[in-house]
Amino acid sequence: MNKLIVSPSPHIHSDESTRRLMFNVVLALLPTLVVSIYYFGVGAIMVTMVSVASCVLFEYLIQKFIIKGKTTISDGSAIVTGILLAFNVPSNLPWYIVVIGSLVAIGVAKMSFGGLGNNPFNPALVGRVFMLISFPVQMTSWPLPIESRLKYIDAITGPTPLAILKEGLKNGENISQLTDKLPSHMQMFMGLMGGSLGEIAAFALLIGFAWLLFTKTITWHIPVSIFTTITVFTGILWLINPEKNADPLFHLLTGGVMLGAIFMATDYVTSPMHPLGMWIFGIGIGLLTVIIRVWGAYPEGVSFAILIMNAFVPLINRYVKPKRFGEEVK
Amino acid sequence: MNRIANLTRGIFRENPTFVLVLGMCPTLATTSSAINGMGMGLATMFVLLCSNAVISLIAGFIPDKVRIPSYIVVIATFVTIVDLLMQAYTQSLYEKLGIFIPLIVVNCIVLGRAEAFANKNGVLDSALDGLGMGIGFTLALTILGSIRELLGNFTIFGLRVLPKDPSWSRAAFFHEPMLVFILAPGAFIVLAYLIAIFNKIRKQ
Amino acid sequence: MSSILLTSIIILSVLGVLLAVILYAVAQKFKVIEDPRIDQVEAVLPGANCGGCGFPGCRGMAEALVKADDFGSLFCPVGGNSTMAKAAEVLGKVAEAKDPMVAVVRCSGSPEHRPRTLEYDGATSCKLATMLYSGDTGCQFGCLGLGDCVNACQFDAIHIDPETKLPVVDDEKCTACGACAKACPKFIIELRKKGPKNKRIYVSCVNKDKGGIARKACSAACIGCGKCVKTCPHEAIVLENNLAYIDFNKCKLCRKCVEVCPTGAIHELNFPPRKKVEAATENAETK
Amino acid sequence: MLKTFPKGGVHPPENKISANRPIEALPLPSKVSILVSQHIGAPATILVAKGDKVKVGQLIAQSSGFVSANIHSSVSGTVESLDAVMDSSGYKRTAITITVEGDEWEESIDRSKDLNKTISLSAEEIIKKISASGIVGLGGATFPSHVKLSIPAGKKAEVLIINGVECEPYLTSDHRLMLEKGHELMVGIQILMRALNVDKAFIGIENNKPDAIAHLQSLETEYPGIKVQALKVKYPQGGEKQLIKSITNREVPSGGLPIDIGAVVHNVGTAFAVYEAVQKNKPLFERVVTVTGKELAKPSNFVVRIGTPISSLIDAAGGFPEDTGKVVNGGPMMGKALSDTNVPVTKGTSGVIVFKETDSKRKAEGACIRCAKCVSACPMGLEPFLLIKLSQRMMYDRLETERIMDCMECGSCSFGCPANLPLLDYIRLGKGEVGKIIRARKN
Amino acid sequence: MEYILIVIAAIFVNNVVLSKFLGICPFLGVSSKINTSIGMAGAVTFVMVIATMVTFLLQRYILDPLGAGFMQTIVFILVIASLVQMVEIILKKISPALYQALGIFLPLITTNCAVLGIAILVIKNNYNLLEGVVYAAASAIGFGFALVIMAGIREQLELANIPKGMKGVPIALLTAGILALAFMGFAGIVK
Amino acid sequence: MAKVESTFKNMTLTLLIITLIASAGLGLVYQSTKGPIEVAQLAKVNNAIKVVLPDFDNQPYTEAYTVKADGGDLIFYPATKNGQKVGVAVKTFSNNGFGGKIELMVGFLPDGTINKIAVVSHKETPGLGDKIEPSKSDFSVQFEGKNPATFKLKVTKDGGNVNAITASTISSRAYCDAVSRAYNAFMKGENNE
Ligand SMILES: Cc1cc2nc3c(=O)[nH]c(=O)nc-3n(C[C@H](O)[C@H](O)[C@H](O)COP(=O)(O)O)c2cc1C
Ligand SMILES: Cc1cc2nc3c(=O)[nH]c(=O)nc-3n(C[C@H](O)[C@H](O)[C@H](O)COP(=O)(O)O)c2cc1C
Ligand SMILES: Cc1cc2nc3c(=O)[nH]c(=O)nc-3n(C[C@H](O)[C@H](O)[C@H](O)COP(=O)(O)O)c2cc1C
Ligand SMILES: Cc1cc2nc3c(=O)[nH]c(=O)nc-3n(C[C@H](O)[C@H](O)[C@H](O)CO)c2cc1C
Ligand code: SF4
Ligand code: SF4
Ligand code: SF4
Ligand code: SF4
Ligand code: FES
Repeated sequence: MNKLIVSPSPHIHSDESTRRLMFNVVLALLPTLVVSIYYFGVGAIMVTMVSVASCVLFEYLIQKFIIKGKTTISDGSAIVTGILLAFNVPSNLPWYIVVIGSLVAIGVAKMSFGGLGNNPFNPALVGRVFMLISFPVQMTSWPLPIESRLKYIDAITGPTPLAILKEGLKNGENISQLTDKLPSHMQMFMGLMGGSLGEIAAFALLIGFAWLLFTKTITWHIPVSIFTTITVFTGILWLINPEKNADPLFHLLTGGVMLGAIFMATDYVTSPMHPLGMWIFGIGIGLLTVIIRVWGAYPEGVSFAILIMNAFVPLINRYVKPKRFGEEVK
Repeated sequence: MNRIANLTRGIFRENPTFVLVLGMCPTLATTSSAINGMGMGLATMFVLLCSNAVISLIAGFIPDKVRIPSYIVVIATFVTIVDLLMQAYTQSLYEKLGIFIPLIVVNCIVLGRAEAFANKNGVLDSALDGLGMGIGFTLALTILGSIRELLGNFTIFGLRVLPKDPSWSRAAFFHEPMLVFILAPGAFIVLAYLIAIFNKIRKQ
Repeated sequence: MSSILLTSIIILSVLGVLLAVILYAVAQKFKVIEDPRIDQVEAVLPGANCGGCGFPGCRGMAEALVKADDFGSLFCPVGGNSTMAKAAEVLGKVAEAKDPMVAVVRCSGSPEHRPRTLEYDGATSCKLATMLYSGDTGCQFGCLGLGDCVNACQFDAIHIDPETKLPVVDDEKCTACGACAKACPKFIIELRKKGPKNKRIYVSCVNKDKGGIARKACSAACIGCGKCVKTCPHEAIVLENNLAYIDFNKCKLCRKCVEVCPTGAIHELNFPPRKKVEAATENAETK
Repeated sequence: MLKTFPKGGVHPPENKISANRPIEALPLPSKVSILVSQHIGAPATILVAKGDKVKVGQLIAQSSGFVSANIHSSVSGTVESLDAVMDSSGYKRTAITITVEGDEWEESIDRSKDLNKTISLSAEEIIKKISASGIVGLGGATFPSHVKLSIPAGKKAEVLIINGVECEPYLTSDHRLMLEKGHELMVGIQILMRALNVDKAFIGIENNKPDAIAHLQSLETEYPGIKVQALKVKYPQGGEKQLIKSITNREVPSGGLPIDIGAVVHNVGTAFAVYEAVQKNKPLFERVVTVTGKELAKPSNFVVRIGTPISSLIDAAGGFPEDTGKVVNGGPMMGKALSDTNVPVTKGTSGVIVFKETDSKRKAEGACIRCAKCVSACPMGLEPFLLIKLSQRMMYDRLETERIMDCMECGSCSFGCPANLPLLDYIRLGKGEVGKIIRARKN
Repeated sequence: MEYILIVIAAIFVNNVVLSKFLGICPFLGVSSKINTSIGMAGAVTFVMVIATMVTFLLQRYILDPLGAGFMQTIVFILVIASLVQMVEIILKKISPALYQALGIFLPLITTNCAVLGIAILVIKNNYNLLEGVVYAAASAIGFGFALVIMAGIREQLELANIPKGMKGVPIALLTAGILALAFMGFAGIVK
Repeated sequence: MAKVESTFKNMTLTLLIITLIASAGLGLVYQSTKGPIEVAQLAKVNNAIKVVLPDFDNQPYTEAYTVKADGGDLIFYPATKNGQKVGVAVKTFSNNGFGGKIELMVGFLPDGTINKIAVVSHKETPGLGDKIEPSKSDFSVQFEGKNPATFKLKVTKDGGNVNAITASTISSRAYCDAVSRAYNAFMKGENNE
């Protein structure tokens, strides 16, 4: 017999692992990737590949040569960041901007804070917002789906529904005057509109959501609380003045609400740990998103909303504790 | 005491920005370009130099309890002088630096040096210390400004370092500056890494 | 004098006088409460906040020093005698000089002496391992080698030797703060007199099992045979629970015990090589 | 409807391989080592000397205080030594080693198999009897049972809960006991009810033992006041506090005892031992032990004399497999890994599990990804991810306010952590230190 | 409405710390613990509001009529410095509890350039007294808001494995940078 | 050096002396810079006027007059050469900039044609809206020589003739707003004359 192994209990472990969770997220993102390749073709493939490759490479290089610790790219978190970063940009984004975005996401937002698990802000979103502010022109020229399928850089561009809405309202037009410029709800659900790679097709994102719930990778709290808040808030505005405010479904289906709520607000590292905290987080994101969309300069606010709420997560975690067993309820 | 050390201390070993991490507001706010950073640095240097010298002169005559108010009066006087002079002779820079000129008065470096150095040392040493700190501050601000200007606008001191719009296809080469760097977040981020790098160098 | 000059002078003077009056009132009403000597003494202390003095931090020690009538048991192991002298100077008191101490690891159970019989697979912590078992060798008393002592040391003075898997103390760096001794769940580390020129003799074993059992577990164990006790001319060695212990206050560093120990459990440190032994011993004895 | 506790818990694979193996008596070993400290509390005082002859059931060490327990010989033979032997804690402890000669029982013990349903003793007599018989909790904690039955002044027991949950994977001894000794168990419960002066008792059983539930339910009518409660399969359903919560929906206050809310919990094994002690006059010197493991030739449930070396149990179950890596005393979630296979069976040994080497090693540690799986797994409502970090950084006052002392070391957090962090390892360390601080403060 | 806009602008859109760059030293210095940051936020609010009121009155009724606007800096800073001291005394007398909580922060406020900065900005923006006070209060709240968020993050970072070189000031600055990045999302809500 | 004690007299005296010296010094510097500051401020306006108008030989700022419009002031600086009207520089504003107020100096030729436009002050975002400055981009060039009677002062998105700065429609709109405000006031003045 070999030497006996002695270790503290428990002596068994579930087959859960970080890599497997990340892999589940990648799987959940696949339908969306397929849809965006269908709509955007070459550009989608190009941007996703560059983004994933550079995220993984930067993580490797930084761990190997700057931090000089063990390299952990095999846990797959950089791949998730890479895909999500790509999903947040237009498919005609020049590759060097994608590389800069990856460097910011991995280098600044993740590795500077100590790598996986330590970053207070969502890396992919930091990367995206950095690009959005640095390269406003490139980051807001959206290729048209299908027409731009075979072109990468010189794709034909058009505005996103949210931009059409914002621009129209600013020029004093009403919703009813804008309807023919806007895609129908069904088109939006199927992804037939301008936008980032991963934000357009609600149905594909919802399939991913189902998969994440089924595999227990995430819980429903954050996405549902975001959806609910946005529906209620925009619903109120819509009821007050349907001519100046879009309906809730429009808000749910456009922009990054689905992608953000399902995949980015749920990032473990940067979201609260308890259901109540998750609700506060989700409600915050919902409110901020609508505030920025309706009153802000940007037509879209999900990224900012998530980042801002990321900043609140430590406070939420500090003050919203799970109910301790045997604690007297006051 | 070593005179040279008094002068050089502020430049590297006790650099007010990178080591003491004082006076962060002007450091971040006025460095959206190299020239602004340098202007701010020079203005601060003037105040540091003068107030250090004067305070070391009068320190002996000031009762302890009114030490701080007296120093503040001295410093504020020099700040106002700089303010007026800049208004008169460097209008455009003055407008860019705006509110941060009067705010030199609360820059912790100035009062800090008065407290920590000038009130214990002679005029020459204090002036050298003020000058050194001023140079260190100016250098730091200029470096920060240059980096931000370079990344955010592709220029340094207004001179373009990269061709504006190369004739290659727009996918081929990095030719757009990164706006973030001349905005608020860029200031924080660049300074964060500069301090990290500076610490690393200093430890070696 | 122009009017603007006059106005400015008036404004500022009025303001200045007003402030002076207010500040004077402040100064009168609120006198400094804290003893300024505490700050002065704190400035003298090393500032390691290691707790080696028995107080929560250097400030605690400073307060205690200021309050104390004489320093008696108050001692900063990190700063040593020179620091205590400085503190005494500040306070106008006298500090007694104390013999410098150093941490000593009392286990010789390297893998060659003490083969491993089990494989530990828990978090790297001696304390945790002691909750699980008495050790991964036959010896119930020996070092576990998981380095709680190393983590406890603020001064980077103790390290696990990769060969012997035992901690080694760096005499130069060790300040005798005792943190490692407190951290060791096996009570292996002891603070001993540093000795002249760092010369030390000690029993490098804490095994209290009977001779046969101890020897079976580890070939370098103290088996409690008592030869050293009989050999020691200064009655510095006592045998208790099958384990010999050398009292460093009585030991005259004659090295006689080292030679007679059948298992080599008695260690000598920083002595010149054996050949000059006789002379050295003579010297020590004649002193 | 299945009851359960509301928060936390995990679902480890059950692996109840030995569930269909009837309880067999293990052949007598040639030598037993009976530890004098097999319970929580003071070690018992030895009454015998080297060379003494003893009989089965003879008192050989006496309880040395209120929280302590009598020890009886489990074999007949000669006392060989009173030296320390390695026990399952990994340390050498004093034990009475007896060489077995024949199987001669004390005459007072009723060895018949007849069921005796009439309870003739009063509450005090029962408790005295239980105390004399050396009965301790057989559910794992080995807390002397008479202490739990002696309700402190000012408190009142309202309900007795019998723990037949056996939520630990692999273990089946309680399951088999409930199936095979249903009547004896029910009588034992009635004895406990009388001792506590309560008229309600619940037997909590996890729903993965439908045969046991059905069997005991069929006996319910014969024994009034006892009700079988099926429970959802979820670890640690058998944890005392969780079980009380599941069945009565009351929470034992943090730092409190079950009796604070009127509940007393005993394991089914304990109830059976009580039956034997009170009705058959048989002290506690043997118990049911599950011997199992995926690689074992013959996983079994044995009735084992206390003091038998664990290696002989494994031999009886088919011997050590080739690549044995770890031997665990108890369940896989809370049991102790043995550092020596010859440690003796004690009153607390409910099972022995043999793991092959590849199943014994922990997986490589990663970084905490803050997935909150540990938080949702913790039945005590703690935040293990935080506790491990605070413990590693020795921030003990934070640990105390984060209620580390509430942790019952169930291991649910470590079990599910995708980063394989040794959460419970560091929580134990932190608990140790915080406990020290709290004790120091009290003094 | 006017006032609400001033408040929103000062707290979110043009946050003193994150977009105006005022009060960075205490923002970096006093943000490592949530509790102390709350104390500091309280103290700053208190002083900022009073200082703005006093300096506003001084400017409008003494300096401006006398044509001595150029003495703004020196007069303001003197007033603020002595005000801080006065607050300290009065607090000590009236509410020792509050003094306990805020006391240690008061001296830090003198060199907090947000206080002087806001006082000057109120004059620059041509606010009336009420607007000025609301603006000062909102700015102070904005300062406290940023401070508390930052403290929350830094308390969490204390438990993280920050690479050696980034520990301390760099990581705090980087966090502030990303926070500023996030806050740019509020751009345009109020001019 | 023996420290001066903190007695009431000493404290008051010290502060008094220091403030006296400081204020005297300040007053002096103020007096001596007062002139240069005014000159510098005037020079700024003058330069702007010079930039936006063709050659002139009068002192437009001495003849400046104010016209109220949309709750703000438009300042007119008529310029003449040899007594001949060569144009008017109008300091105009818009409150719709991204960062708030934008102030421009628009030079009109007597027929209303825009000669040149200079930026007096703005708070637009560096790198985006600040491209309205002639030194930062050619945005303002497109106005030169255009007569708003035919050149529609609106960005193309709103159906006008002005090519907006990319990603800075707001600033561009505000710019147009300010220019048309100046133009309207200018035309009103011309028509009244
Ligand atoms: C120190 C200590 C004191 C206890 N005191 C009592 C008691 O007074 N009354 C009681 O009914 N149970 C008492 N218990 C028993 C516990 O309630 C519990 O049943 C026992 O620890 C076994 O539970 P476990 O296996 O879940 O750990 C005590 C336990 C411990 C550890
Ligand atoms: C996490 C955990 C799980 C437990 N699981 C069981 C179990 O499945 N069955 C059981 O009888 N006792 C279990 N126990 C022990 C019980 O808490 C309790 O000590 C026991 O039921 C009391 O009965 P006893 O004194 O008769 O042993 C468990 C304890 C803990 C802490
Ligand atoms: C921080 C920030 C600063 C901005 N600065 C300006 C600006 O100075 N001028 C401007 O017109 N737009 C600015 N914008 C962009 C507007 O919000 C808006 O997106 C744009 O004017 C309308 O888009 P378009 O010009 O591409 O149609 C800024 C946006 C942000 C987030
Ligand atoms: C459910 C889930 C969502 C994730 N979302 C993101 C994300 O939005 N952005 C990102 O950079 N990484 C995401 N990751 C990957 C990983 O958690 C992230 O890189 C960490 O923040 C790095 O510390 C996600 C991972 C999981 C399991
Ligand atoms: S080795 Fe031990 S006694 Fe010596 S300094 Fe380190 S912790 Fe202190
Ligand atoms: S000496 Fe003690 S603390 Fe150090 S490694 Fe050995 S057992 Fe652990
Ligand atoms: S389960 Fe593990 S990885 Fe997840 S939060 Fe807890 S400790 Fe972190
Ligand atoms: S071991 Fe402790 S912390 Fe972990 S789940 Fe169980 S009770 Fe909670
Ligand atoms: S410079 Fe602004 S607070 Fe220090």
